[in-house]
Amino acid sequence: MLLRALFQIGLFLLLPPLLLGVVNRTKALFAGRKGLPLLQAYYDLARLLRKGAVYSRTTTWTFRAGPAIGLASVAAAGLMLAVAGEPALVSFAGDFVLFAYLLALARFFTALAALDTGSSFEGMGAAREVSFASMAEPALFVSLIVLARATGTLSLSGMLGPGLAPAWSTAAPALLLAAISLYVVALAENARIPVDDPNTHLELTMIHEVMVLDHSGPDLAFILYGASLKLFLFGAILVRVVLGLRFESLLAAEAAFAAGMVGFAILVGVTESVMARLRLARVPQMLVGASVLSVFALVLLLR
Amino acid sequence: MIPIVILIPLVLGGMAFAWPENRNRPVFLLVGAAAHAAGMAGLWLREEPPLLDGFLFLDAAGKVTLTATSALFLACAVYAQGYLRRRDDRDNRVFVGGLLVLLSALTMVGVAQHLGLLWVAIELTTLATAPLIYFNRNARSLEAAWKYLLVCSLGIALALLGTFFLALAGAAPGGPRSLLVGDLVRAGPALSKPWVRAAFVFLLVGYGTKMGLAPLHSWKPDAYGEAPGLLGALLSGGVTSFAFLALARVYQVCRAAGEDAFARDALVGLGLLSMALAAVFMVGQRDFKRMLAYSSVEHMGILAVGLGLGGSAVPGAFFHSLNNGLSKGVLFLAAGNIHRSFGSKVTDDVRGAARRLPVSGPLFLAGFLAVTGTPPFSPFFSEFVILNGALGTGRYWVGGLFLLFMAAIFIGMGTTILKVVQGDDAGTPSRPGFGDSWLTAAPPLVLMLVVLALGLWLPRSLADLFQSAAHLVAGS
Amino acid sequence: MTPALAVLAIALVTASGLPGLLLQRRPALGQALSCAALCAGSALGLAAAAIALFGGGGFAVSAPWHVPLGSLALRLDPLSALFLVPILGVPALGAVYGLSYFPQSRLGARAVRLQLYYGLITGSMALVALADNAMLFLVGWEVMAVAGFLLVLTDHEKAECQKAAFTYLAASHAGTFALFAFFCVVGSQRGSFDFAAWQGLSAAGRAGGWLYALLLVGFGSKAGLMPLHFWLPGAHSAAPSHVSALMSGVLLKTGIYGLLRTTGFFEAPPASWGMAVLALGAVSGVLGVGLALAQHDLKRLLAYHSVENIGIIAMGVGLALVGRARGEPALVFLGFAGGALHVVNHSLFKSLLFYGAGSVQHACHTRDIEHLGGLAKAMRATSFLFLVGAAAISGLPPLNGFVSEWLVALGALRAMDLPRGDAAAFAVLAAPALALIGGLASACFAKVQGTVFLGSPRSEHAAHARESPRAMLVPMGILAAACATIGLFPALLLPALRSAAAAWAGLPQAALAAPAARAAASAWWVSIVAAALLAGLAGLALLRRRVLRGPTPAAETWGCGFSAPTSRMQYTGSSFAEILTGRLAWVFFPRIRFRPPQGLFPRTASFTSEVPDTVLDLALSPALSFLARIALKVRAWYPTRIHFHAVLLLLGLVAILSWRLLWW
Amino acid sequence: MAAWIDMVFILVVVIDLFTLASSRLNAAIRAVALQGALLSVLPLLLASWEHEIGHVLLLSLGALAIKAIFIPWLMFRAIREAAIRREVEPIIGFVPSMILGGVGVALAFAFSRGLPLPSPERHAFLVPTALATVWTGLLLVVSRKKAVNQVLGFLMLENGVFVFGLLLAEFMPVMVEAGVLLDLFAAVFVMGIVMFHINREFSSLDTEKLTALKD
Repeated sequence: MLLRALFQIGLFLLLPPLLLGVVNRTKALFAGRKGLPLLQAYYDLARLLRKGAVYSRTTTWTFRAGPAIGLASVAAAGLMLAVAGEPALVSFAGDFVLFAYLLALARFFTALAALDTGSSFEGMGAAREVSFASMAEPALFVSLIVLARATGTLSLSGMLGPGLAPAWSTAAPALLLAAISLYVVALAENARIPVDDPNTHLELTMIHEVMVLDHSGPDLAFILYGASLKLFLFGAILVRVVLGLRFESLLAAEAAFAAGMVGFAILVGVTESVMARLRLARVPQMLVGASVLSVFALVLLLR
Repeated sequence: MIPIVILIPLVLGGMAFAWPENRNRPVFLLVGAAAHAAGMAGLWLREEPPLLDGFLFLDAAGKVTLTATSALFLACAVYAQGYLRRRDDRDNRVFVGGLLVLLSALTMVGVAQHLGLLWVAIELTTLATAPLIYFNRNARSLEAAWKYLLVCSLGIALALLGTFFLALAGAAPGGPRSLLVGDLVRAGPALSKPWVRAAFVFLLVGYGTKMGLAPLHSWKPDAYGEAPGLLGALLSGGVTSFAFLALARVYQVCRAAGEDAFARDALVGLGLLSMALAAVFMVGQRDFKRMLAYSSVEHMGILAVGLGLGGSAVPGAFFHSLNNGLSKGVLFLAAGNIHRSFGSKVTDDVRGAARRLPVSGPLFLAGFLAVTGTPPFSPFFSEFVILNGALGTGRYWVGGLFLLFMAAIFIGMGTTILKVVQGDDAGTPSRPGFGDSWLTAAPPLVLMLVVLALGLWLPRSLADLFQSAAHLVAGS
Repeated sequence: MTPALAVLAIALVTASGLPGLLLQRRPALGQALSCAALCAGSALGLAAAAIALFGGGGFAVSAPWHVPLGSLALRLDPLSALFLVPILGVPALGAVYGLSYFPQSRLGARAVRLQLYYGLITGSMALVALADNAMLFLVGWEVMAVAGFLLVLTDHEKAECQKAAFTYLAASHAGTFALFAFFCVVGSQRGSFDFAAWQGLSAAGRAGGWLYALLLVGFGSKAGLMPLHFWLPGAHSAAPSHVSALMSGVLLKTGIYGLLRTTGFFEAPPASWGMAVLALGAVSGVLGVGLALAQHDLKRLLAYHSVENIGIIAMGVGLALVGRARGEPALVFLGFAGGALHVVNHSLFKSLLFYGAGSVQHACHTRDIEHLGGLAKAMRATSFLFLVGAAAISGLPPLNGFVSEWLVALGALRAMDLPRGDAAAFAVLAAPALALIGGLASACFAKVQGTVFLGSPRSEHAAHARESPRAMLVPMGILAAACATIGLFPALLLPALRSAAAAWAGLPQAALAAPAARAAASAWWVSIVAAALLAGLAGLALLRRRVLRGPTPAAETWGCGFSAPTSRMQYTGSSFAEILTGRLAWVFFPRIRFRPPQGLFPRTASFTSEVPDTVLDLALSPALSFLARIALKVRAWYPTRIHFHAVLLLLGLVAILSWRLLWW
Repeated sequence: MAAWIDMVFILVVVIDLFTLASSRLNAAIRAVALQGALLSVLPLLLASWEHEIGHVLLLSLGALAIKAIFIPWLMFRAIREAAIRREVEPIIGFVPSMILGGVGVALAFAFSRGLPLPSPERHAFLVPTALATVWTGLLLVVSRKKAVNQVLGFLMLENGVFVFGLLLAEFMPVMVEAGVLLDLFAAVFVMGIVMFHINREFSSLDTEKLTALKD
């Protein structure tokens, strides 16, 4: 069983940059461009790791520690994630609370690193990131509670594990609503199109990208890798919620999961191509809407 | 022992009047107070049999009030040495003589068992106090003296009418045909009901005026506001407590005659009305001596509520009459010091008293905390016992209103007192030579320590005294 | 042995101010001696508490006290022992901090007064925790309130101090009157004022409801639950920092202790009680942190965070009460353990933050975060320790804030297991509320840490700040270390929490054994994940050092090519929080003074936003001044002529006579 | 004998009404002095002979000395110094006070029948006269502006109560009776002194000037 868990961890550490490649490739196909190679993210990481770094005069150790803490906390959150229905390395009652707060830890230190540079753009980005995230947090929490209530267990492995498929039969509407609000939260957390535009160059409109504006070299590599890990985490949860089927053999389960992840990436790419970025004032309404949806789902279950 | 305690102050008062020398006349005050205190100590040690066939007898209730007043008078006498030396510009013949006569009159009230004699003694206290209020010799204190004299005399005349009604109640064939409290209580149900009721109403109004209960309190803010701090302390700590004692004796007779149902409601009603009125008139009060007058109205209200509630609240009321005496002494003496040091008693130009008067300022604040029922000072315990009497017996409305008014008074009084005590005294009128001296600061300090000590450890003998006084008056 | 230990501890702590008073001629020695006395006293007290908590050696001793209705009864059971830990720990560290923050050698009499009241307030709080008789409890309670009042009045020249101090004293005194009523009613109902005789009170019906309302008002006003929190921001920002730390970290907890002790008397509290405290806690939490976001003054901001954390504690207590109502030992244990652990945690990191604020004020002589910035370069240790405190209060994982919030969240999740139609199941909504509070808190502390310590200095003072002396850093270091150890090894505290929960709920220890074991298992997993996090971090740091061989040149921050960036172009505190405060504007009506730039070459434009305390500035003080105006009107009408006084007297006579006739 | 007593009571009530109407201070003082003299005669007339004569004689002589001689002398001295001759318009006017006085007397007579007197024999007019005098005294204190008139009102109030006291002659010991008279004497004496100071301070005895003390 330990071997399986280690295999999952390996999958979790290696696969995410590929997801970014798939998303970019989908957007390119939609725009009629050939697009970047699928493995472009791996090349970027390798390039950045070998480059030197330039630090602003106003920064202190917080700026240098920010990216490392961000990546470490997202990786730690990954320990608890049940990939492909298999139980995770670490699973205990209430581990999804730790999961959510580890993401908050990453966000907190990234924002601090941004504020350390003392530039108005980074301050703007940090303010937006932290505000929108605090509105998204209740939606994430309630969705996970809905999963817990539907499957009757309090640990992520239990929620995303075998108990999910039968749960669809009893609480389909609630799980559907939870999946929708989880998808909205995933878009907000990973700075995808409706909330934030990853490829824009105009600092005033960015949220996540402007926070990492001043990072360079290995720090930038840590940040990019962390972002991809986070996308993978949310993808893994969504895929398990939607494709909750049971597979007897490990290989079949892994294959199905990989297909699911690619599907998720394509879905994200499609959403980015189809929609334009929301005005900043409308983002809170969208996030609060997601929270209300998930609370409604919970009420459905509790009634 | 009792005649000695009454006569010595009277004789010393006479001698003080005759004494030509203005400088060392206050010593008579000290000697009188010391003698009185020694007499009281003697009375505590040995139980005295009734004198003049029952006219003079020191019962439990009288002992409580007399002890409090004797202690307060001693502190005020020491304070007077320092105060009058500073006010040597003014002739203190009337002041010292009047105070001694007042002391003997109060003692007579304490020991009088005959209601007629009680009335005479209380009228004497009014007359002894009136000229003292006029000690500052200015238009305002004259007006205060005149109002005090007229309103109190009016009230006392009604009390005399009430006393005669009570005599009539006993004058029916087979009735006690005497105004001795003992006889009236023993006759009890034989008294004719309508006369006792009419008598209680007139006596409640008469002695209520002297106590300063709500609708009859108009003389208090003027008198306490204009009188010197020393007299304010004696009035609010001593004279009003004796009026409460007189009211308690009348209530004793009323209860014996089986008429106490109405009496208790009237007392609780008047008490709560006094507290309400004090709360309204204390908010934003700019003159801190007038504010202390309203605090005295409030505490007389608390005593009336305590007596009116009966049961376990009555010992609390007697404990509170002792606490009120001592804590009012602290407040008024400290206020006197502050008034003299700043030359004004309006909060607009009195600030930073704690800095200028290192003892009186903090004492003023500590007195405020004690009076508004903050543990560990003793008024907290007496007010809590009275509250327990109200809420314990299910009278939630009385308890609720009691607490509401206490809270409002705390806020109203707090703003004024903190304005006076806090901050620094730059820009306020400074009068050199009027700071805290030993003679003017030690007495309130000693009184405060006594209040604190009573709060921490109430001697068993005092607690039993309150219990027996309550049993005597309200038969709880 | 422990009763003597506890009484000696209280006496030593209460009298700890005396050396400073007696040795005024040699101030440094005097202050050192009083600080040593305080630390010794708290050490003794903590020893007694430890015996009670871990060794089960609590005591209940009683002696006659010649005071009406009172008796010298002391009880040290696990519940009061748990509260003794912050009550004695934080003041000891505060005294050490005060050695250099408030030196008697420089401040003379003011410092002597402060040390006297500091010892007095610690002693009275310890007395409150140990009192087993209503009168003794009330004496300790009010002495604590008055000592707090005198502490806030340390520099009473400033009008702001006077107003804040009086608001605090008036609120606590009025709140205590609710306690007077509660104690009277229950005391006479039970015939005795000893808490021992009060076990098994009935909570049924309207009477129980009224008693509970009195409890909530009395202890809620002291704990700072919304809407009774209005005195808290003023008092905490006006007092010196180590006093604010004591008031915020410990004084509020006596309110929670009172609530727990008195709800412990009732044997079957209805679920509605639990839900009420839960709702109040949630509201206090969310609005507390919302108001904190909108503050400019560093200590006012920390004060509002106390309201938020008290909200979290109240949510824990609410869940525990619901558990007792439904007879669910798991809910009782998790709710109580979360709430009680958060009491200890909050007293640790809140004191740490206030000491940090004190150091900043000590260095830069201002508390307004808009004039600070870039302090991390000069004050390296203070900024790191403040960061640890900030992360802890936002509930971020490796630290203690997360552990207690996690326990409360677990309790809320356990509420889902209640039968389907049960209204109490909606207690699960406490978990998302906690998440929202955590998110907002991390946003707020990102703002504070960023604006105060990071970026470039916004004023002269900030530019010339110097690191604070060692005596101020040592207590902060100890507190930070405590936060880290509790965060990394939460399972160690669960047995103590279990005995405290059993003492409070009146359940046998065995009843809570199962949930405690489950929670311990999960707690060990949390430690493992935290260890993994730290290991990953170390690994990444090593990777980074190995990879980053070359020189790392310093350059200007990227500003789209703008060549002359100034410190005023940085994001300020209010602009950082503007998005969230805009959302919560329907709660606290910010006062905006905005002068837009006019004309082609605009001169000066300014934008200031200031958020008044909703309850105090918009509801309470207008109402009180309105009542005062009515009183003044009534007084103006009251004529002064003597004839009116005589008529009033006669009207009184006629009124009583007619009342007499009606009565007849 | 009973006719004489009725005559005295009627005369006392007439003096009440006269004082209410008189605007000149001298006349009012003389009237109150006359009333005092009449009242001091009453104990001799009413005393039932088995009572020892000494007590009654002492009581009436004392009353005569104080009520009829000393107090009027004091009042005249106050007026002479204040150099005032006439009462300024009272608060509720002379005519209304007259009417109120009349109403009071009527009520007194009606009300006294209802009071269950323990010993009905004394005299039918005693209680109504007492109540009427008390009522007039109160009216004077409340409505008159001059300090002298207020003291006169107080005096009349005391006279009314004194009449009431006659009922209880036998069990109010002489010492207490003397005390009551002494107190009356002291009260008026102190009022005289205070009036003297008011006159010196405000150079008039008009209580309208006494309104400085406000909240």
